[in-house]
Amino acid sequence: MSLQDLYQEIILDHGKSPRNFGELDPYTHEAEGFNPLCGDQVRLMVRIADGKIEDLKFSGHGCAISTASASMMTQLLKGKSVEDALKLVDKFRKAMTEDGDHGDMGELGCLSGVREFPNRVKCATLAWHALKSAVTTGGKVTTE
Amino acid sequence: MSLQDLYQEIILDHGKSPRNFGELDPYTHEAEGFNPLCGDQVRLMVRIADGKIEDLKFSGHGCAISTASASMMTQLLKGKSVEDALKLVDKFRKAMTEDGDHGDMGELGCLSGVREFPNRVKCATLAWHALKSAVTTGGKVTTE
Amino acid sequence: MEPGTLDVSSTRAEFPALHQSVSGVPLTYLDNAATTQKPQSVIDSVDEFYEQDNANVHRGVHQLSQRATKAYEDARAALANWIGAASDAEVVFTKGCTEGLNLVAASWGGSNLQGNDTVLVSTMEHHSNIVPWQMTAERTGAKVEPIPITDAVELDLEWLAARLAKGGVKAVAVKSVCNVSGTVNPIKEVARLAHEHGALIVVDAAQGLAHQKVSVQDWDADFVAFTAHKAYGPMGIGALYGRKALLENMPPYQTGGGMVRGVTFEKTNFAEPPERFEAGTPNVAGAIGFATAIDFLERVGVEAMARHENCLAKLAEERLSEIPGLKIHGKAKHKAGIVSFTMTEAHPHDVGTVLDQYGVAVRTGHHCCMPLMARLGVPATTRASFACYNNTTDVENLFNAVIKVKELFG
Amino acid sequence: MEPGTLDVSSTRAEFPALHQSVSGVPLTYLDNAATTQKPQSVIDSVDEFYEQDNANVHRGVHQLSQRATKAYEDARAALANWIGAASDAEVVFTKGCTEGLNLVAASWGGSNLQGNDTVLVSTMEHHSNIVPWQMTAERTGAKVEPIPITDAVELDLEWLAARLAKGGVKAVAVKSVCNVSGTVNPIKEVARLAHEHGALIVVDAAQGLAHQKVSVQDWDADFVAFTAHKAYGPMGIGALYGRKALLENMPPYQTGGGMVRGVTFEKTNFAEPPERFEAGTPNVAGAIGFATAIDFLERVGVEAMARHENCLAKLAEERLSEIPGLKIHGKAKHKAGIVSFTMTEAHPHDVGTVLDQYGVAVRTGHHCCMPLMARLGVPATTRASFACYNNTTDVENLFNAVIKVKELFG
Ligand SMILES: Cc1ncc(COP(=O)(O)O)c(C=O)c1O
Ligand SMILES: Cc1ncc(COP(=O)(O)O)c(C=O)c1O
Repeated sequence: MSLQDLYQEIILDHGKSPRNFGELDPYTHEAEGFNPLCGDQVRLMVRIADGKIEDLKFSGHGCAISTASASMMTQLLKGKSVEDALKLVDKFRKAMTEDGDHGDMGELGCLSGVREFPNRVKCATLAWHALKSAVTTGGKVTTE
Repeated sequence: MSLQDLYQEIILDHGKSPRNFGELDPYTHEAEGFNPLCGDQVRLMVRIADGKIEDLKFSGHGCAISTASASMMTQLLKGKSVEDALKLVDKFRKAMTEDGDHGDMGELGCLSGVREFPNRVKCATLAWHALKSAVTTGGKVTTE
Repeated sequence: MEPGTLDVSSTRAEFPALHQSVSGVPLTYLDNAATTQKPQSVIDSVDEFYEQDNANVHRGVHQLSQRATKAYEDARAALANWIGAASDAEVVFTKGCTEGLNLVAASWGGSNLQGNDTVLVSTMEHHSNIVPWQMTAERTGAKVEPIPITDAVELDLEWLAARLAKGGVKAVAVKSVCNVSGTVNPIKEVARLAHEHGALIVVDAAQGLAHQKVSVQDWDADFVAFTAHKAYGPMGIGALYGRKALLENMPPYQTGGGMVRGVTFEKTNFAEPPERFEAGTPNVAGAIGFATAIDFLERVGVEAMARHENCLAKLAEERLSEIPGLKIHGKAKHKAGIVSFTMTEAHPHDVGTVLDQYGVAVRTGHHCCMPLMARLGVPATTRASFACYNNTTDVENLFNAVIKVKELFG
Repeated sequence: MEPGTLDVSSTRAEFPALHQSVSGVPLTYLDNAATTQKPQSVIDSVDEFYEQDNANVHRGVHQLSQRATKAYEDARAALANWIGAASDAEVVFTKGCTEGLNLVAASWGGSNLQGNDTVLVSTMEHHSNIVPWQMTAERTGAKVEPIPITDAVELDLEWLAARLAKGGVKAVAVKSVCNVSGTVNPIKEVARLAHEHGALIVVDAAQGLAHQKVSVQDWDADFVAFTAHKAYGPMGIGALYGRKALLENMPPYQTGGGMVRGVTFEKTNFAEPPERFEAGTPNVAGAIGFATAIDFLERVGVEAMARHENCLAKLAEERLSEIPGLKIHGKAKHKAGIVSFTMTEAHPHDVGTVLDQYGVAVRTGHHCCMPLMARLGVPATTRASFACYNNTTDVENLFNAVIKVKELFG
């Protein structure tokens, strides 16, 4: 496993210039994700209407992996139904933690290198956990 | 070091048939000695008049070494001045714990084998500590 | 042929410390209830950790730390699996059984007991399952009440059932195997009784781990404390099993690194179990050694070990009973391989010294069970306790040395 | 020639774990503040105990137990001597620094603090010297107040003196060496200030043991907590120094076997220190390994080690400072061999991952010092910490790997 596989160009790009970064106003759901071991912190704000994610943004600070993952997630989920979004969360979590073929992950496929760095998996999934928490419980979530 | 050196005939004799064993009435000073690690327990009662140990007895239960040592001590100290008794306590304690020649210890010499069994030293000195405590503080003493 | 179904001589060969002479004769090690010897595999696993993977855990980013973290969590999983826990998160590493029981008494007891509550503690308990409850009682106002035992050193279950029915009991503290009498207590039955009346059961399995196949779920126990060094593992490591729903609602015990989510001078948030209860750098090497000891229990077969040890203990009881004036303490129906006795002629301390001169290592004293000593009416006993590597020669050596005591003091 | 006066290559040869490759390159181990590697002598001393003398202590009557007891007490004496304690009884074995600090906060704090009292805790403290005080404060009503630090990560002594003069302070909690910034705190001066105003000083010497010659009497410290694994010793063992007059008047912390005089269901009496604070079977093997680590510190010379480590840290700071956008945190006048930094381009977690791929093991994160991170205005840092076996090649490997980070993220 090489660093180039982990830090693919697209990850570095999203890490440096995250999309949908900032405060969302107004929003209907929010959650915070915190990884106490590396200090990664993400605040996720989501506006849901008619069971659909109209818009979502995130703020906070984190490593390249967690920032890129959050950034790509927001791009991917904007406009999706909550139901589809939750399915994608599960699919992504599985792709990060379980071996085997996880089908076409689109742009997210560039995060597949993370699986080879087990202690970075929490970084990649932090925003996704937060999203799930936001739309299901609307609460705070910590991933450790 | 052999068992025969530790358990000399005279020790076994005192251990089985301790002298001055029982309750003293009246007494002026008392102390209890307790070795929590083996359960040895000795109660020492002393009658002092004019700075002299008129009589002393002990009760309780203990191993052969602690019983014999207490028994011999009572025989030896009866009639002695408190001052001389305390000197003897120190001399005995030294003889039990420090190497070298400790001069003529009389009958007590038969306890010299204890020095080779370091974890039995507390047994041999239990009653002596109690005596010192009885005549100096009049209190309870635990040797561990 | 040795009793039981173990290959004792090959098992024995795994233990370097057994192959030595003391006082000019081969060692007969019968102080296993105090601590067992360690097989080479346990010693080696600790070495290998220090020589190859040594690092602090807590998900450090570098490879040694990743290996150490994995080894530590694998050890937790191995232990959870061996004791039949429902999840790894129910296993908290401690420094030993004593710490586990202190944790329960302080954290669960401190936050769940009040002035009208009672904790029932069996009269045969080890000080480590008595004094922590007394400390918590002092802090909370709760009461600690002894569960009486029979002359055979068995729990008085009728009394227990009646007392539980009277109400007010919040916990029942018992050992699974008695370190003095060898009694194997009916934990499942005690748990059933306790639960029937809304009380928890706190099990001291310090002796249980090496002498019985523990299943916390089969027992239906709420807390179970273990220590590695009495089951072929290293010193300085143990574990506490706690039912998930209980652990989740308990405040932390010790605090510091590794068990927090966030710390400010205003407010500190704690992690989930098991981390919540593991403050500071864990004893990773110890946990690895513990897991290797579990491997050993599994490989040799703890049930075969128990059968073998029981045979030896029975044999020892038979032989020793031939000696006039010698009394065996503890005649429970279910016993593990532990034999305690007293002699009219000689105090246990003297017995121990004589036995030692014949190379026979036993423990003498109150075995940290003073209330049990008081109940038995003795200040101390001499205790021979058997492990998987002991054999009939050890029993004969014990018998012959006790005969020497008889000769010397008789 | 290496900086300092150590024979680094021969010292290095004593550490088996250093001689391995990770990610296909030789290991550069710079995570020593998390845990140091262990010299062969420490590993061997633990093995020898298990292979020859393994037994429980507490003055068992047989020879193995006598040997184990002696080895354990000899280890206590060696440590007492090394740290300059007035008596062996002032040294309590613990499982680590965290436990020692918990013991002080719970036992001394729990019985000496009240509603109007304040404990001053420095802003640079490790969670293990913060959270236990918060817990005690919660129980007693006392307050925990942070001691501010300067931008250079030094104690604000003026503030401290002024705050002490205001009154109400019962204890001052500080670390002797900071595990993030390397700051060496003026313990003697803090002790003098504290004592002048009737407060005690509680020192966290987790990092101190390996990086400075500790003398508790010269410091005039009241409590000092140590951990073996950060000073070449095994995991799962540490020690708490406590002034005799203080320990003697403190209630026990954990309870169980070995720390009592007498137990009945009515009343329990406790032993004198240090036994009073050592409940349960002690980690004898750990204590022996700890003493062997002390031997190592003495043999190699802890002051020479400190000089050597400081040279390496200075060199590392110089080299790293050449890199634009890299910031070193902690510019104290007196520093030990620890360097923390952040980079504008890359988060510490990414830095750590890249460094690991070049075989360089560092720690990234908050280092259990979240209040210090908040003070520095960073969520985390990357920390390189040096030990006696590190050399200038290690510094170069670190530098080159950081350059790779720069290249990848710059
Ligand atoms: C300054 C400081 N204090 C306390 C500790 C805690 O030590 P331990 O985890 O060994 O209990 C550490 C290390 O983690 C430390 O660096
Ligand atoms: C029945 C029982 N409980 C508890 C303990 C305490 O275990 P540890 O000393 O390992 O904490 C022991 C052993 O000493 C024991 O035999």
